[in-house]
Amino acid sequence: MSFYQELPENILVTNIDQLLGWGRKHSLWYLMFGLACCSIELMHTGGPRADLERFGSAPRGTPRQSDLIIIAGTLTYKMASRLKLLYEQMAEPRYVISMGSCSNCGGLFDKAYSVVKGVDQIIPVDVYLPGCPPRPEALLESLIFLQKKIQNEKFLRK
Amino acid sequence: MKDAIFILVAVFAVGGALLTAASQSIINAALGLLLSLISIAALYIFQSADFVAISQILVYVGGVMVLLLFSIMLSSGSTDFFKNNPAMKVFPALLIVVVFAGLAIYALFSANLTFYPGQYGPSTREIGNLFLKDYILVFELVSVLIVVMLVGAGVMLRKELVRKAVASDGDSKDEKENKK
Amino acid sequence: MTSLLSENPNSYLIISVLIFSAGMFTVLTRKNILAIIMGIELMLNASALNFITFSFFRKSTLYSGHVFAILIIVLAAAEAVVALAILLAIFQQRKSVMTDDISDMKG
Amino acid sequence: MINLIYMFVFSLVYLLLLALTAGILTYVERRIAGRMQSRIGPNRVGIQGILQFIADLIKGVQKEDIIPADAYAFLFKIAPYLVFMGVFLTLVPIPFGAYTLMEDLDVGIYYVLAMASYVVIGLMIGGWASNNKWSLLGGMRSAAQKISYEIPAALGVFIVVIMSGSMNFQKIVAAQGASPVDWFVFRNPFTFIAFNLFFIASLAEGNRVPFDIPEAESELVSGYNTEYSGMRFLFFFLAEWGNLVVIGALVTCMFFGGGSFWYEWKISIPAPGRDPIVFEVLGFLWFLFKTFFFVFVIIWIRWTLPRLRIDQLMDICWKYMVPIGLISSLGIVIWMYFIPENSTIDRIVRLTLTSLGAITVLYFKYRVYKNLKITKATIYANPFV
Repeated sequence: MSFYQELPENILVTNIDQLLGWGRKHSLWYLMFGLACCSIELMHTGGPRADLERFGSAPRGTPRQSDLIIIAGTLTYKMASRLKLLYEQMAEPRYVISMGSCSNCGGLFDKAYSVVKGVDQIIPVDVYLPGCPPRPEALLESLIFLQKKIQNEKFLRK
Repeated sequence: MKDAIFILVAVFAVGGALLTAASQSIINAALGLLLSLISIAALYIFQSADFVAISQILVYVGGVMVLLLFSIMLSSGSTDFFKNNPAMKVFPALLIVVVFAGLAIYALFSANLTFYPGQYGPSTREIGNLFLKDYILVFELVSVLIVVMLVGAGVMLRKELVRKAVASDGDSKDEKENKK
Repeated sequence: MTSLLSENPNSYLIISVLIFSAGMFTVLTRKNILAIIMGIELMLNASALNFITFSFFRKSTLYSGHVFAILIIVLAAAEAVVALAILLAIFQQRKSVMTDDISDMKG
Repeated sequence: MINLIYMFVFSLVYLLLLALTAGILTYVERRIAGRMQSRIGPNRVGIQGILQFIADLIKGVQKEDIIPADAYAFLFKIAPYLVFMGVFLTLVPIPFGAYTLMEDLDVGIYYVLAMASYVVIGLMIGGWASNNKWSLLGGMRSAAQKISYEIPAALGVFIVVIMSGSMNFQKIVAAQGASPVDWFVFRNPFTFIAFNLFFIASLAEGNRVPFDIPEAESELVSGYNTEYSGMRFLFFFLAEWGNLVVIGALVTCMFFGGGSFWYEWKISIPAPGRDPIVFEVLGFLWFLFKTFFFVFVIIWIRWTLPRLRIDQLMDICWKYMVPIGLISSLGIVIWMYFIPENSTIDRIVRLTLTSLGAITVLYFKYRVYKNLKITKATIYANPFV
């Protein structure tokens, strides 16, 4: 607790931090977690028009190997426990993009008894992406935002 | 240098065998066997038997060990794996084994065999010649054996046979219950 | 005879005796069929090691030992295949791999 | 002692080169996959994304190393290293040039088969130790598949060994020549069958599509490596792509003349008076070219074919490939007995097969251009769009 706090921001630590951040941000493998109509847009984002793999993101089937979970769609209370389980199974460092109005705040189904009013009630969210559903370009934009955020993270001096 | 490697390999070979003998969990025993088999292959290489060593790895490690692991994984329903044999407790078995080993080593040192320093060289061609000239009958018998083995294993795991056996077993149980 | 351990036949023979004893102990004390098969494999290996050693250090039997070692390997593989097939058939039926539970012949 | 240090350094160099090649291959595969799906593929890191694998590596090192609570920790930890070690050990006898090889084993090709079957143990242990049913299923499927396909691969190897009269890679390469007429693929019909058997079987042994049943994402989560994260997963990853290089190199050695560069120059017998280094380098490059051509073919197959079901996979192996292999290994013996090398029939058969191969390639090119003309698609000659 004390050592890293007392450590000044010297050039070595900063540079290594930048290198590590560079590695993390360019290799965001995402967990496929499509819940509703947003997941169609998520699939499109992986397709030819807006190629998500240009940024080094590849889809993975298992939470252990993925760094990013894109919650695409309406999260119901029944699914919430699964989401939490999957998020807890992911290895650190892990990031979350909440895609679409439904996962941001409940959206269209705000008044429904079965819908979680925002994914951030369950797991921490890094980037909120508005839209119903957001276009693939918007998802790319949010990925770039996330990359900027990761680059500015101070991983070694947490 | 050669000796150091030899001692390491020998320790692995004997240690793996002892692990198999002493371990209380089936997977550890299998691992000990694996270690022992690989080390024995290395001991073959020390004695210039490269073909036999590779055969050992190919057949034992790639075949027999995989089958063993398969069986372990498929039959992992039964948990109490290493119950000891009630007819033979550890101490009498140990006694028998120690007496056997002592006799064997005594025989080894009292036999007064004459040994020559070994010659190193490729062995594949000579083994092939022996198999196709002096030991041709054995070779053919082994091939017959392998065919018998294939057929036997196939018959043994035929689905209808197993299902029939299970079904009859279930019937007998029902009958017993009815009798009660 | 050189002083090197790795060029002394007795060291190989002693290793073989030790491995054989371990295998024999396994076969004697265990109740599990899988463990018994493992013990048999160890014993077969020890004898194959003996064959190789005698073939390497005694000129009169050059390479015949290799042939026998290969035969042992093939026989062991065949034996293991059939034994494990029997074991799996028994396990599917009885849900047990202990020798006690399969002592009766009723199928 | 000096010898030992030399061996250690040499194998370290090999290890680093294998890891580097495997890493670059992951990038290459992603780019090719992108082009085949009319996408682009990773192109943000470095020039055209060439540093992608370094980014993946850095990320993988940082990831938390999860060992599941119910896993068998020791086995879970060592399994990836066992697999990677097995793949690395297969490189030992492969001659990349007349002198560029680790050890000229007398039982070279037999050794490679043994090491390939040794990898199975690592996969099974990894799948079992994860204490996850998908991992266990993946590991078991992988073991069943690899052991089954070992037999057709061994039959293909058997035919080559009969043809060349040795299991030593150098002698196998020397038994062929530099020109396509001398290659074992086009030598006679049975060796051609052997090539197909070996290539298909090694695809299955490398867990590549259409045989990637152990890792089938839509059935099992990710197969035997489901529970692995971070560095340990990277080892599985590297082993898989390292295996690609091994398959390419084996096919090149056994069927496509290895690094024989010039017609008269046979790889293990450099003619006196010639500069060996120039020929060594040229042979090495020629070998690498052939190897990476086959790596490309494997990637190409992966992104164009669908996956088989497990029963179809076993059917292909036991009902078709093993009988064909057995028949052709009998046939090669009869062929070699009745038709001596360099007899008239032998030459005619060789030339016919070689020209058939050439015609196939030309026909393929013709079809591609014809289809391109029909669809009026724009041709991008530059791969880096």
